[in-house]
Amino acid sequence: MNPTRRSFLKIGTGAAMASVLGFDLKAAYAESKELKIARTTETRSTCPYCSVSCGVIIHTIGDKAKNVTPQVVHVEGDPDHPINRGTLCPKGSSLMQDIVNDRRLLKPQVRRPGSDHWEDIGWDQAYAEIGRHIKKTRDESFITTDSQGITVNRVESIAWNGGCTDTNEFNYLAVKTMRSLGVCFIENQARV
Amino acid sequence: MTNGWIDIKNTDMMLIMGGNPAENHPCGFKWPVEAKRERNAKMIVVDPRFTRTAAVADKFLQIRAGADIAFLGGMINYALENQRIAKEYLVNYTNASFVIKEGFKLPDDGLYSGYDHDKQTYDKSTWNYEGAGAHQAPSGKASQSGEAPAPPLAPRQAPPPPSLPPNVIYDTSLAHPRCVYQLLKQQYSRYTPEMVERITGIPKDQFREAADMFTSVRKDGDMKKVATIIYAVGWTQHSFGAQIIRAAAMLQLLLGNIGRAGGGVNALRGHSNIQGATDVAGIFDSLPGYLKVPNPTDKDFAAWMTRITPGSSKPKDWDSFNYYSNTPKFAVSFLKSMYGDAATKQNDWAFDYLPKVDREYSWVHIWDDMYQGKVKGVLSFGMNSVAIGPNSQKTINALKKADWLVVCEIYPDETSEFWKSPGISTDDMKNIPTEVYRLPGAGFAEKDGTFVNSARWLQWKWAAVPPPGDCQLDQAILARIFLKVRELYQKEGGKFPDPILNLTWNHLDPNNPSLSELAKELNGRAISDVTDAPTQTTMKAGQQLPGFSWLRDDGSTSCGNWIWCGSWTEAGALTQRRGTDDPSGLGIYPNWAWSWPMNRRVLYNRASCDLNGKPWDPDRRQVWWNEAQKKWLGVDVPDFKPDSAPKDHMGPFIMNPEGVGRLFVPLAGMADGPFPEHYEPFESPVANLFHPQQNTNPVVKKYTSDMDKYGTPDQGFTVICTTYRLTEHYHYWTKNNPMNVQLVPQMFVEIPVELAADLGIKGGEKVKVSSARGTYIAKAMVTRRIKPMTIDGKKVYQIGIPIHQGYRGIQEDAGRESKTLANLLSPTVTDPNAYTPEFKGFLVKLEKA
Amino acid sequence: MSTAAATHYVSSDAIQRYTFHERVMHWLNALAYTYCLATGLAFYTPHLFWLAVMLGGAPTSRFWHPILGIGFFIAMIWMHVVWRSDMEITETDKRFLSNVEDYATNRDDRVPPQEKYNGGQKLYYWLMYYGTFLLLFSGLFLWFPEYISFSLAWVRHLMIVLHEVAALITIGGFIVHVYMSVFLVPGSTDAMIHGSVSRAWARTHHRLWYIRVTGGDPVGKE
Amino acid sequence: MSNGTLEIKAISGHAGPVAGRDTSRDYDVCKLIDVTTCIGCKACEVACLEWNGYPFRETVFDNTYQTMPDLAWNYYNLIRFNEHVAEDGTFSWLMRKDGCMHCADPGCLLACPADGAIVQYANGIVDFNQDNCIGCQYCVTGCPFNIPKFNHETKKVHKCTLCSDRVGAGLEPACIKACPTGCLHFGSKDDMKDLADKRVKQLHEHTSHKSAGVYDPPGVGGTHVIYVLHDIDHPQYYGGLPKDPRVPLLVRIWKGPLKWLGNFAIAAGVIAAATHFVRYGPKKVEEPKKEEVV
Repeated sequence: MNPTRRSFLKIGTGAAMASVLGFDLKAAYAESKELKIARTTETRSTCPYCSVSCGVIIHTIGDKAKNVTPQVVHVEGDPDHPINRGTLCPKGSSLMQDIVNDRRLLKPQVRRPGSDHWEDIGWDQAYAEIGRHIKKTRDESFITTDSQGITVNRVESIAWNGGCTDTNEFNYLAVKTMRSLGVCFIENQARV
Repeated sequence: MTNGWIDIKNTDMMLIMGGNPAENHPCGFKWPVEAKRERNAKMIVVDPRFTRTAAVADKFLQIRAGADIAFLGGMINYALENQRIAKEYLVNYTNASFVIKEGFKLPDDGLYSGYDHDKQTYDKSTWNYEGAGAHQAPSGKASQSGEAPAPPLAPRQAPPPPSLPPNVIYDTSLAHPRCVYQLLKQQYSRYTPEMVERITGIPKDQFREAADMFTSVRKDGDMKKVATIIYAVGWTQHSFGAQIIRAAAMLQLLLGNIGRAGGGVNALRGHSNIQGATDVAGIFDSLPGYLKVPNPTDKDFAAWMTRITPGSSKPKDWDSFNYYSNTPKFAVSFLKSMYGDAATKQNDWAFDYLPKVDREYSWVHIWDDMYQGKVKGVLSFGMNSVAIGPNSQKTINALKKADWLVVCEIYPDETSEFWKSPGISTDDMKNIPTEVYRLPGAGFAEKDGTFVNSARWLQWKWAAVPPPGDCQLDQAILARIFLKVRELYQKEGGKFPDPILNLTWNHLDPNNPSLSELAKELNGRAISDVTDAPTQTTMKAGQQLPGFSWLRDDGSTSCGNWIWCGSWTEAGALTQRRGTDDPSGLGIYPNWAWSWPMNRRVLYNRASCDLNGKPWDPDRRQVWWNEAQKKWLGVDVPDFKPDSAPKDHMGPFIMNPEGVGRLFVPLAGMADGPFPEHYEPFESPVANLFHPQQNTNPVVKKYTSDMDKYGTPDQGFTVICTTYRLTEHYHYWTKNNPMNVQLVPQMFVEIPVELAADLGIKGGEKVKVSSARGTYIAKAMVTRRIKPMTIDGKKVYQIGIPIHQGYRGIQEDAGRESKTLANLLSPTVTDPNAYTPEFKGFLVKLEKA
Repeated sequence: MSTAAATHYVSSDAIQRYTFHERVMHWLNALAYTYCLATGLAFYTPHLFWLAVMLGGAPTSRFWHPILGIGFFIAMIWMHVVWRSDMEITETDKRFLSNVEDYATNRDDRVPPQEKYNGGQKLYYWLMYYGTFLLLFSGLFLWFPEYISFSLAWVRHLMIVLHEVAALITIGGFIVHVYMSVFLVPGSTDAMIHGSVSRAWARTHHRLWYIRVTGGDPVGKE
Repeated sequence: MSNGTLEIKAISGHAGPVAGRDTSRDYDVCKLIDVTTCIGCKACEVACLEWNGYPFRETVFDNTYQTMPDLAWNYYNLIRFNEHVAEDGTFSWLMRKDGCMHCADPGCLLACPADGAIVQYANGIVDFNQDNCIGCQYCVTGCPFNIPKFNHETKKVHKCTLCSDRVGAGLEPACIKACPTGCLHFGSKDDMKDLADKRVKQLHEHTSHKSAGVYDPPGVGGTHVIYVLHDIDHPQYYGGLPKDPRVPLLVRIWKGPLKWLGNFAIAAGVIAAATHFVRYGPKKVEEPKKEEVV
């Protein structure tokens, strides 16, 4: 995959001698470097950065055969997309470096109160502790009625901050879960 | 955006202001360039800096940050003075002819009628139309415009707010001294070119040239040409941001540019899915589809509906669709989607399950409340709270007081590591009790689902690779957290567990809800058979609904977000469509993905036709009235009642109770006035030239903790600072991407050559920028792209800071950055309408570091 | 002078013309020059590019050419230290040069007697000596062109031409040198290999030197 | 495995004609850079790096938006940013994508001594083949645009290939595809000239850029990368674009008359020596009489 060199046909030095006198009437061709995306699997996605929502094609190695873990080898604009028509900005063009990035967080971690370092934590343990935190905070500060005695059923001690790249479906899940908990502080990148 | 990205190619004239699309939306910017290339369209750029956008503009004006309303007011004045207006459009499609109540006062002294100095709010009862005959309380009350953000919530115990009159007095000759048009003229007659120059720093000749150029589309009453206004957070992020956008919308209404191909007021949103997040109510003050949240004055579901469902308010001879009159259908369907069988007519559709809010819970308030010890826990999913909000140090100090913080991220970020932010020693950490969970989520390429772009397109994307390492899908993480909480409430009981226990959770894998299941739920389905009366077609129970006209308020339908109803129908996911045909050539692409509402690509497109339903410009016809078929046809989906004949005079702005566009925003529409008025930024080096005694927005939101400091020129903060993004970087994300870091390796401060000379600063040297709140250190970029300005005879300097520095990133970790955040400088002051902080135009001082 | 020389190719009357040291010096110089010549010619004209291929490939040739060039320069300096005094142009040389036509047409009897090196040899020496400096100077620019800013591109252009002109001039000399030493003056190559020449050879070609080293010229006395 | 082939028109350091040259039809490709619509976003820079898979370079802030001062062996194209103040005080921020111009008469190819290290395809692309490159950098000397860059590690010279691998497979170059504003355009040379001329006409008629023009310098036989500039009279404002680029005269002399003169002189020298030998033969040693030997 992805050889960086081209192989030139019949223009090596040996052959050069033969053609000194122009004997060879067959046109000389150079074989171009292998197209690195010739046999990759293409997945259509949307750039996660700005709101133009450029269509991108993520090229992964392998043909989706069962024994292959797809690896991203290239990201390019989707020429069919009516808005970006294959173009991408410098951020979109470098999306591969975002997908394959050695700075990615790879395991759950916790910073204990007063601690000066991260500790690894299992997912189940993390969920159990977070669930407990939420319930405790909610139960401690749940406001059933306000000072006028009107039912308000709200929680003012928990906040939700949603990100700019959360999908609609995820955001809906957040709205569902947070509103059902009674959370009032539901905010998002959309505000700032 | 009222229009769309591609639609910009149809324009003849562009005003790009409060935004830098070449920098921040390069791929969308191809369409403005296309308009220049293909139509010889003109581009006017107004910005505090000579930007990348300005580099390809026909005209560039350097404005003082925060003087936008003065500029736009001057434009409105110029259009009125020179009769560069769309008369027929103005009279029939806007409220120009509506007569305003007696007692309404324009802000010659900086205040509209009804100001309460103690509470710093307005009594808006005079901000209303004059009704004919006695006021009858209609079923609905005041509403907001489609574009404007939600109003502040009604104060508790206030008497029921005044409502719009159902029958409005109007004068189509526009001569009535209290009609909107005359008030508008009066208001903006003060915004003369001389005044514009004194406030904005734009020489009046340059201003006149630009105003002449922009309004030239209506030269001699011609209606064929179209102008567009393109903006972004350069407008929003002011303590009067919503009013700047209002001013632009008014200018466009005056020129008859809204609803038309190549026209509109186009907000370029800065992120991939904040439009979607707003649509689905990832913000405190609305429920999905811009339904207003219930407050404690709503004693039951019916009261809530009465309050938020507007009645039409119009001249009696006109018609108004008033689409929000369907609000109860949307609300019931939403509650059915939330609580399913647990939401019944008997229990008021589980109305009590919804938290009732009566105050502001916006972004800056989160941290203010947390700083005061009230907010104890935060869930931050894909959101770098410390870096993104204003006054970062306050956010950090607030987090120190929280009990717990859950961060779901893909990179180590400033928020999850607030407890070891610069300046905190290991000893200090011992006193930070916050328990922080950092959960590795999935990147965009690892997830499917939809984003909504600025043009309101919902586009599905497919997952290309599995998440690496132990990372989990974000939806799985949230589901597991929620199910754990639910399990605890099931086992142990607790405070009001009902909504938690009854929340619908119909997923094949409850621990990992598929996004397609959620997408279908958002679209909505029939719970029992539903029949559409006019067509006598029936959707069977369980079927996906084809559109929001099918929604019912009797519990027979469920729908997560009514404006997205129609996106995933029985025909499948329309958001996945990839049709590349554009038969009209206008860039509509009706079969590509799906646009809300109901696949309409240009909002209010009825306004693209004259009173008789004929397109203003036959070459760019979008919709038109077909007399033979007695209906509206078009290359786009008509954003209108399809069978409303032109003679009925139904207004094109169907989301407004008036049916027409609002030059004057009545009642609670805006917190700070029916017309925009120039106020100075909260921190400004000069006094307000119109009314020095009322310098800033009278209802501005500011904060009072010891972390909320504001600077004045007297304290040495004399330089105006504005913050922005670079095209090579994306917020605090790409500092983890070596490719982007290579393009712009270090953050900088853009400084005018003259200021640098004054201070002896050379390009590449480190400089320190300080505000009343903090300091920022980066290298100086000395440039001619920002010139010193003369504001009312006084020399004023502006500098600019790209925001991409943090304390975790490739360069930060390598010690090549000073690890200061631009938002250490920005003030906790917000717009009273949209609650957006004033990141643009605050005061700093500059020195060598 | 006798038995030891018996194993020698040269007749027993041989006299030493070049010391071992001088011969090593000459051949190192020749080797470096020849390598640079061959590879240089390969870079100079496509018709001789095969030279570089035969010498291990063109990239290799490009790598060694400047290094051997430095070697050539060092050898030349060495040679200069050793031979400089022998190479000073004298009245004798001028006379030789004015009669060079006779020399070239093998009418050697008309050529005045010469020292150890005749005027032509000395000229070749100085040609190569100064040529070496020119080649080194211009060659350095060709070696590291990336350090010459684009605004000074003319320097690169000039240096290439200078290098080639200098090389061509030395090649001219070199052709004459090789021709004469290998073909025209038998015994010359032997001399540079074995170090000695016959008395007759010395007497014929470098009579003044011959007289000097033998202490007289019994044969030549008329 | 390869996906495409391109016909060769000229080969560097090659004795004799290129085999089969001009025996088949092809069309000239061309990259049009409309500087008047460039926003300096650097998408082209990134697309190029991504396509070629080059490693990241450490750059430093240098009081400019420009990524680095100059092109590099693994950085084929670079937007040059220039703040320009005209005589009348009008300010403009000029951004120009710098990179190989793919000259019709390429100085690099002319200067290159290595057989097959530089190849000009029939479609106009001038491509370096590092397998054959000897690292002499004569191409650097021959180039009037300061484009080829040397890799000290590998001793090879690199420059923009106009994505010959993509073009050979029927795709457009990576930078062209990425360019958000359409400032970059790709097609046949005729079409691009046409497009450029139309754009210039439009700039003359509808904008203040009355000196706009097409940059397709005849001094190098025209180029397969052409610019539309706001000010064709002052290409030097755009980060040192030469006004009238030519293959340097000395390079032409060197590769033309000097080469043939030298070849001739060397051959003549050898022949002259041989002729001399035939005519005069070796010099005779005057054998002394035996008794005279000491």
